[in-house]
Amino acid sequence: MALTKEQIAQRIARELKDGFYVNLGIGIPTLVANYIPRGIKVVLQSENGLLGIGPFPEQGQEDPDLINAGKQTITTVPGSAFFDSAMSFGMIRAGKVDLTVLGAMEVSEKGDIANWKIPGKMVKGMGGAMDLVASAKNIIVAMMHTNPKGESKVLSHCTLPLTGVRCVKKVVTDLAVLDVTEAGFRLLERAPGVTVEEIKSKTEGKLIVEGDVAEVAF
Amino acid sequence: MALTKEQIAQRIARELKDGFYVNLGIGIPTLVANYIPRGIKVVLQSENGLLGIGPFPEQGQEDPDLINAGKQTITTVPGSAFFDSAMSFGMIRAGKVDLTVLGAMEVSEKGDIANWKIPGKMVKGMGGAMDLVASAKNIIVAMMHTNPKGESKVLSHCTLPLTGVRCVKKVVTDLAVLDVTEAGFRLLERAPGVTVEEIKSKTEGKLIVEGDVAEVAF
Amino acid sequence: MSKVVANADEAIRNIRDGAVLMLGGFGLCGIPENCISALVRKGVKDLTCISNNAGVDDFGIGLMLQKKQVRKMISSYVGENAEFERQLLSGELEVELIPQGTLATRCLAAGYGMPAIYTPAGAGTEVAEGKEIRSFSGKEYLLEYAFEADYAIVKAWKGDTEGNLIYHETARNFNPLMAMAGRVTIAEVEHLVPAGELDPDCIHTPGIYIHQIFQGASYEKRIEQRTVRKA
Amino acid sequence: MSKVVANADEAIRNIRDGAVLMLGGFGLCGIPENCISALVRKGVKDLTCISNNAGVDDFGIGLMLQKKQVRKMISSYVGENAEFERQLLSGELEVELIPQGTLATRCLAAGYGMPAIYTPAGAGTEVAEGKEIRSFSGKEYLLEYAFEADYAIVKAWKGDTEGNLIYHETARNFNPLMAMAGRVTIAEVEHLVPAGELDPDCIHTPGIYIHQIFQGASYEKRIEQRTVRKA
Repeated sequence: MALTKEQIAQRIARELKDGFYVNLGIGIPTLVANYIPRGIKVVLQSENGLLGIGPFPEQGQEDPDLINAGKQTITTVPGSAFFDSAMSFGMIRAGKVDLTVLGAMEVSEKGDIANWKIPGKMVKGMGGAMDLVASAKNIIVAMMHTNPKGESKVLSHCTLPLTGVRCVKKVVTDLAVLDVTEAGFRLLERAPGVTVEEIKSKTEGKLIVEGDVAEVAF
Repeated sequence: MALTKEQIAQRIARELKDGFYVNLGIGIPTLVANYIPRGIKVVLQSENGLLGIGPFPEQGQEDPDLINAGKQTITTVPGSAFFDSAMSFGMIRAGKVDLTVLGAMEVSEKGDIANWKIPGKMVKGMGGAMDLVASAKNIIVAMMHTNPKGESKVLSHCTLPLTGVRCVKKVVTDLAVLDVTEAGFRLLERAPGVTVEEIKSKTEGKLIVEGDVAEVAF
Repeated sequence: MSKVVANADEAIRNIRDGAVLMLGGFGLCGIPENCISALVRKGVKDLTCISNNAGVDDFGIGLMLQKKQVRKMISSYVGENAEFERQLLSGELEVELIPQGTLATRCLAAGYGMPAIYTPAGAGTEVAEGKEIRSFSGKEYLLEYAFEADYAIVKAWKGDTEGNLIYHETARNFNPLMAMAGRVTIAEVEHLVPAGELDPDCIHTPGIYIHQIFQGASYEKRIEQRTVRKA
Repeated sequence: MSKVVANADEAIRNIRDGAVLMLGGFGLCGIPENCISALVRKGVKDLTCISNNAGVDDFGIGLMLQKKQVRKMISSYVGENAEFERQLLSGELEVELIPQGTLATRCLAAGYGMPAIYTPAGAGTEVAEGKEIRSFSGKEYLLEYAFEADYAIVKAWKGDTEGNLIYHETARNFNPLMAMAGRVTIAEVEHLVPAGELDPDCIHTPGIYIHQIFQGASYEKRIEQRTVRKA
């Protein structure tokens, strides 16, 4: 059984450590906030100028001045702070954000990432993604292992225009948990019931399999 | 009669225009604040992080958290704002401060200024002077025309280590008001009773005298 | 010399065709609504707009796009705007896409008198093409130049008659940066108060950066993605 | 994982001989008094101190100079300190003088992840010697590098348990810049409050930059140049 989007988020949430400052991208990454392990404290950064994102507001409590980077209405937690966009990307560039979770269209075995542009399609822009991938010290990509056509998104080289080079540290897909190493993608865990063979067949980039590969346990 | 320090300040104050943001250095420049012409409004900047310097506090009202760049206790005026040192020099570099008034040891006919270091003496540092002279769009120097030995401080070339190059626009001394032009120092006004000949004899740099030179009137 | 003007129309009266404008806001959050309406009324054309986003079809900069007042957008993200897409594909509109942090820092550079800054954003990507690249400690950075804008138009929560500004929550975003970066900066505020009423320790934009200020007639503050908790 | 520590001694316990420290403050205004006292008690030596000034003989960094704990000062102005002058002339102490705006901006660069910045300060003077010079629009600028400091030690007025800081009046000065620039940043505050008590719109230094925080036992806040109005 491939992991659901919720399960991908849940698996990524296990990478969080107490005291981490974390930036979660739009899509699956946003769901990670729902699975922060008990007993640890994590502060969520929104690159439009907030540390301390809280849950979505209750109906009727939406505040137009308070949104996340996906333009969704949000709330804050006690101890939050607002700042401008230069300081926001300043703290990202300076490596103060411990972990960034992003979606991607393609990831290469060198850790390159492509997630902003498809030639021939209307290009909406990179937003803050290029700043995040160029600066974050620890980047985890959350995505499907293949595209809707069934083609691998886990590649030897990205075919789409790059967002950043040699920056992705880990990839969590619906099929597998992969470390990006000097030698290629190292298979850490597989989705329950998904075989190593299936992962191999759907991974175009170099896949390193050592010993038994455990299933992701929930 | 040579101008007193108070009169130098009073003369410089006439250069102020309504709405100006002004940075006043330590010494004679500080006195300029006492002569702001009626009917115009000027906001004083302190490079340690304040716009809107007020008068010195009344006895017993000194606030250790509220000082000017000379470390003197001060007050604020209504509408003041505090900020950090990067923004303070940022607004100076960006040309947002309309006028800077500084003391100097030497000024050259090219507009170079030396006011921070005397070889052989303990060097205390340039503080913010190099930033101010490199950035301010309009710099007026307030100083004595000669040093205590009677030597001219209004020179063809500075002999002391420079603080900045080609930056001074006007010099007001105890003897004269001088514009710094492409061709040299142009004598604009002379202190009451001081002859053009005396100013010439005490000006080592090129002095341009055109027509009658009026006395500074008070 | 007062910085206070009566309304948006008076504030933008000197803006001419072909001007380079910066407009604060992120999405529809913290955008200078009143000035945008006034620019639409004035009909000034051929504008270059530096703004993180381009509004939606019927709000924000989208209103200026509808009237074909914009020649070029400089933004980090321009999604969710059908008229924008139409003009872009037809060649009526030019777009320059810039990483969001680079956009912010090029404003900061202008406001702080730094001619250019180094950022790693875009190194190794097509954003780096034609740009000066330099390594510091083994990492590649791009040289990015300070913006030059004729006008910055920003929106704050509170302002005083000296031009001091305080923003509210994430409506701050690019506003304080653009406020510093315009040759002339126009601020519209929800609440304009006399000098002395704002806490000088809490000013986000000191008045020295602001040339004209007015209290906006009204604020719609439209929400782009209304999202609520599951009951 | 709490950032709150009991006192100055605990906050500075990991600082070793030879460390590079940044210390906030302008003159004696906004200096981390409690941490300086603790550093004197600890007797840590061979320090490089990046601080706008060097205190006076019997207060501020002057106390560390008395104990010969400082090997090098990086400052913009070091006047009014006889022991400082003695050590400098005897060669015991090294001094690097930097324009004040350059000092501030090199801190900002570190906090904002910019490896270097361009500033016109010092162009054409001996400060430019050995530095890379570059012209932008016909004006000369020096390339100045971001500081690298092991610890930044700052003093704020109020802080919360998340490390968020608010400074008071001109005691702000270099503190927020250095707070961003240390590999580890220690903040001492006059008032430490629970998270949620500070207005999130009024935070000067977000807690992400702060690693340890404590409420100082007492503050002398000495005045260097007491100046009053003529009666």
